Amino acid sequence: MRLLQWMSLLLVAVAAPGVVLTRDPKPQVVTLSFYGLLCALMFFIFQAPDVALSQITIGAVMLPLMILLALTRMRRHNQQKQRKGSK
Amino acid sequence: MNLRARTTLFLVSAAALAVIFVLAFLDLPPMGDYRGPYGYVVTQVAVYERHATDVVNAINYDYRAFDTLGEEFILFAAVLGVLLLFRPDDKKGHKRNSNAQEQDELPVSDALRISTQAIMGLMIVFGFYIATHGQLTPGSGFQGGVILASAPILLYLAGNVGAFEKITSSALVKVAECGGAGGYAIIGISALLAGTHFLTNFVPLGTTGDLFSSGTIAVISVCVGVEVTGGFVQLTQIYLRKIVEAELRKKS
Amino acid sequence: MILHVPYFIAAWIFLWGLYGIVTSKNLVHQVVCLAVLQTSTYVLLLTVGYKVGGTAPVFADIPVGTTVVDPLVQALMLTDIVVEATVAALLLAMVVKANELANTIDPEELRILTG
Amino acid sequence: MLTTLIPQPVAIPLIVAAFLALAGQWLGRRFCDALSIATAGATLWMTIVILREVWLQPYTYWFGNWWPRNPQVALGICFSVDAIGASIAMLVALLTTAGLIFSWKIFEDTENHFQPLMLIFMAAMCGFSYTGDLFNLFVFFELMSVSAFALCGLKTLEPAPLQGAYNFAVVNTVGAFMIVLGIGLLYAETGALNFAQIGRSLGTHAGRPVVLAFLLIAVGFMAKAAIVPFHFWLADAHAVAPSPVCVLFSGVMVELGIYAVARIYWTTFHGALAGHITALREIFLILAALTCIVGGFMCYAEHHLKRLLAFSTISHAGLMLAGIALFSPKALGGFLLYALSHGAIKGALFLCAGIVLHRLQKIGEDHLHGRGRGLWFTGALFVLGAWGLAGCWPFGTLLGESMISEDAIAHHQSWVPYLFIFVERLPRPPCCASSFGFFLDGENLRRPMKPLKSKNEPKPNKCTGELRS
Repeated sequence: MRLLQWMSLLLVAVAAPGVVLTRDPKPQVVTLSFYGLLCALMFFIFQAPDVALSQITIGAVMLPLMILLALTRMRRHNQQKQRKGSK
Repeated sequence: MNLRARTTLFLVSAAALAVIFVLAFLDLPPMGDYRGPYGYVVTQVAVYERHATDVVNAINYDYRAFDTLGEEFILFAAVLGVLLLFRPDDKKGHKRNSNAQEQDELPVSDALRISTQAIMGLMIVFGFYIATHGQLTPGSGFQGGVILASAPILLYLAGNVGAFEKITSSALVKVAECGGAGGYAIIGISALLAGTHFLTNFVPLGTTGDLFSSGTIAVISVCVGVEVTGGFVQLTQIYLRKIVEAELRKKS
Repeated sequence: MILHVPYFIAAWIFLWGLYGIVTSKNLVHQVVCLAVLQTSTYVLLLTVGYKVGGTAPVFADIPVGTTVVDPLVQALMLTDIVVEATVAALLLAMVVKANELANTIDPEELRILTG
Repeated sequence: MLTTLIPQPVAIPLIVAAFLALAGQWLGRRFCDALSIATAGATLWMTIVILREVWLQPYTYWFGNWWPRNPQVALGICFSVDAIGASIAMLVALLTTAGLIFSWKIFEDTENHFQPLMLIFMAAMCGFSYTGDLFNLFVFFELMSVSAFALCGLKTLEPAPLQGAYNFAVVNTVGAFMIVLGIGLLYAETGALNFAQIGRSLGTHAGRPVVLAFLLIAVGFMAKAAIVPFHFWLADAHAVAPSPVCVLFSGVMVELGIYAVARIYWTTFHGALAGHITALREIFLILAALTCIVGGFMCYAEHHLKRLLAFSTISHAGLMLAGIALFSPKALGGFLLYALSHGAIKGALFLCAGIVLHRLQKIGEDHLHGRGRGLWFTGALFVLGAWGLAGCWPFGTLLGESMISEDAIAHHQSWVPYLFIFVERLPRPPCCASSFGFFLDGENLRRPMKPLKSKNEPKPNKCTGELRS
C-alpha cells in the first residue's frame, strides 16, 4: 500500500511538467487526459473513491473533450478564413 | 515585457516562493497524521444523524450543502456565460439549418454504430445508478450527471448527427439545467417554510442503506444530477453545433 | 522529512503550472496549465486528510468507528473539481471567440492587436 | 424574524435567476427587466433590515440547523453577520439595483442572460460579505468571479473585451487556487473551517504554516482587489465591461477583496499573528503605497474616460488597503466608511460615464439627439462625484480618511496622510479638467456637424437621481 501511494504520487509529480512542457495543444490534450487518469488513480489509492470518480469523468474525459472540441472549432474557423482568403 | 524577461522574473520569484513553501511545509503534520477534529466528529455522527452511508456525500449535500449550492450556481453561471459569448451568429446558423434535420445519418460502419449505441445505453444506466445512489456508495448526482451528459456525444460519434442535434438542442436541456439549479435552492427555502433553518432536512430519513433514505441528501443529489446533465450537455453542444452544421451542409 | 514530500510535490506542481501560465504562447495551452496548477491543491488536500491505515469514508460495508481518512477534504476537492471544470469551460469559450474575432490565440499577438 | 431573513438575500436572487434563465425567452424583455429590478430592490430592503437588526449585536446563523457541538466543533456552515458585512451587503444590493435600472434599455440582444448573471453576482457578493466559514468564502469568491468573467465578456463584437475578460479570469483563478492552498494549510493545522473555531484553535501562537496560509489567502484576495503586482487586469476589465457592470466591479468587488483580508485577519488570525503584526503592517503599507502611486500616475496619463476611472479605483484600492493594513479597530472603521462612500461615488461616476458614452454613441449614429440639459446635468454630477472622491466636505470619504490618518499617526506611520494627499488631492484638478474637457469637447466637436434639433430630450435619468440620494 505504502509503495503504491508513493508510486502514484511520483507519477503525478513527473507527469505535471510533462503536460506543461507539451507546448502544442493537440498532443497536450492527450497528455492532459493521461494526467487526469493518473490523478484519479492517486485519489483511488488514497482512499477517495468519490473524488476519483469525479476526476475520471471531469479531468480525464470532459475537460479534454471540451478542449478537443474547441480546437476543432478553431481549426474549422481558420480553414474557412484561409479558403475565403484564397478566393 | 518579452518572454525572456518574464521567464527570468518568474524564475527568481519562483525560487523565493519555493524556499518559503519548503520552510512552511516542514512544520506541517506529516502525511498520515491527521489530527482532526472535524473528520473524527463527522464520521462518528453522520451515519446516525443522516442515515447516509457515504459520509463524503453527507457532508456535500447536508452538513455543507450551502457550499454545494454555490458550486452548482458556479456551473450555472459559467453555462450562461458561454451561451452569452456564442450568442449572435449561432442563432442565425440555427435557423438556417432547422430544415436540414430530416436527412441525418453520416456514413459510418454498422459495427461502430451498434457498439456505440450499446455503450451509450450502458452509460445512461450507469449514470442513473450513480446519480441515485449518492447517499449509499461513492459517486453522487454530480458524477452521474457528467456521465449522462457525455452519452449524447456517443450518438454524434455513431454518425447519428440529426438525432444528436435534436436531443441536445431541445428545450428539455434548458429546463433540466434551470430546474435542477432552481430546485436545489427551492429545497433550501422550503425548509424555511417548514419552520427550521435553510437547507435543513424536512423529509423522513428512512432506513439506513435503503435507496429512499437519508431525506434531502438523495433529493438534492438528484437535483444536482439533473442540473449537471443539462449544463454539460449545453457546454459540449455549443462547440459541436457549428461542426454539426457544417457536416449537414456538406451532405445536403 | 520523508513524510513531508507530498507537500513538496504540491508546491512543485504549483510552480510548474505557474511557469506554464507565465511562459505560454498559446491560450489553449495556458488554460491547460491552469488545470495543472489546480491539481496542486488536490495533492495538498489529499495529503492533509490522509490517515495511516484509514479506508474510504463509506460505511456501507464497514461498521461506524473504523479508522477512515478525513471525508471533509474529499468534499472540498469535489467542489474544487467543479470549479476548475467550469472556469476552464468559460476560458475556452473566450479563447474560441477571440480566435474568431482576431484570428490568433497567441497572447502576445492578441495584446498587440487589441492595444 | 432574523432567522428566516438572513439566508434570503442569497437564496431569492438565485431562484429568480434560475427562473429568468429558463422562462425569460417566453416572458418578454420588459417583464424580465421588471422582475430582476424588483428582486434586487427586495434584496436591498432585506439587507437594510438585516443591517438594522445586527447593528449592535452580531448574529450567527447556522445552515441546516447544524449548531456547533461539544466541544465547539462546527460541522455546518454559518453566516456570522456583523455591522460591517451587513453594510457592505447593503451597498452591493443598492448598486445592483442601480445598475439594473440603468440597463433597462441598453442590452437588447443578450437573450435574457444578462439579468440572471447580475442577480447571481449580487447573491454571491451578499453571501461573501455575510459568511463565517472559510471554504464558503472561497465558494462565493468563485461564484462572484465566474459571473464577473461572464459579465465582462458581454460585448462580444471586438477582441479587446475578450482579452480583458480573459486576463481578469486567469489572474483571479490563480489567486483563487492560492486561497485553496491557504485553506488546506489552515485545515492541516486546526482541522476546522469556521472562522471563530480556527481562531480559537490557533490560540496565540502562529507557526510558519499559519503565516504562509495568511499570506496565500491575502494574496489571493488582493488579486481581486487589484493591489500592485496584480493591478494590470483591472483597467482592461473595467474599460471593456458595460457600465452597469463596472459599477459593481469598481463599487464593491474591489472593496470586497480588501474587506475579505480584514475580515479573515480579525476573525481568525488576530490572536495568532499578534507577534508578527509590525512586519505585516510594514509589508501591507508598502504594497498600499505602491498601489496608490502606480494607480495615481496611470491616472495622469489616461484620457479614456472609463480607464481613467479604473485607474482611480486602483489608487483608491491602495488607500483602502492602507486602512486595513494598520490592523487596528479604528482604522477598520475608517476603511468601512471610506469603502462605502467610495463605492457609492464610484458607482455614480461609472453610471455618468455610461450615460455619456451611450449618448455620444447615439449622436454619432443618427445625429438626432440634442445635448441639452441632460448631458449638462450628467456633467455636473460627474464633477460633484470627482469632488467627493477627492475627500472633501460633505462626503464620507473625508471622515474615513481622517480616521485612517489619525490612526496611522498613532502607529508612527506619519507618511500615510501624505499618501491620501497624493491620491486624492493631486490628481483631482487634472481629472476634473479632463472630464470638463471631455464634456465640452463632446459638445464642440459635434456642433458644426448638425444644428441642434431637439426639444425631444429624453427623460432625465432616474438612475442618477437615485444614486445620488
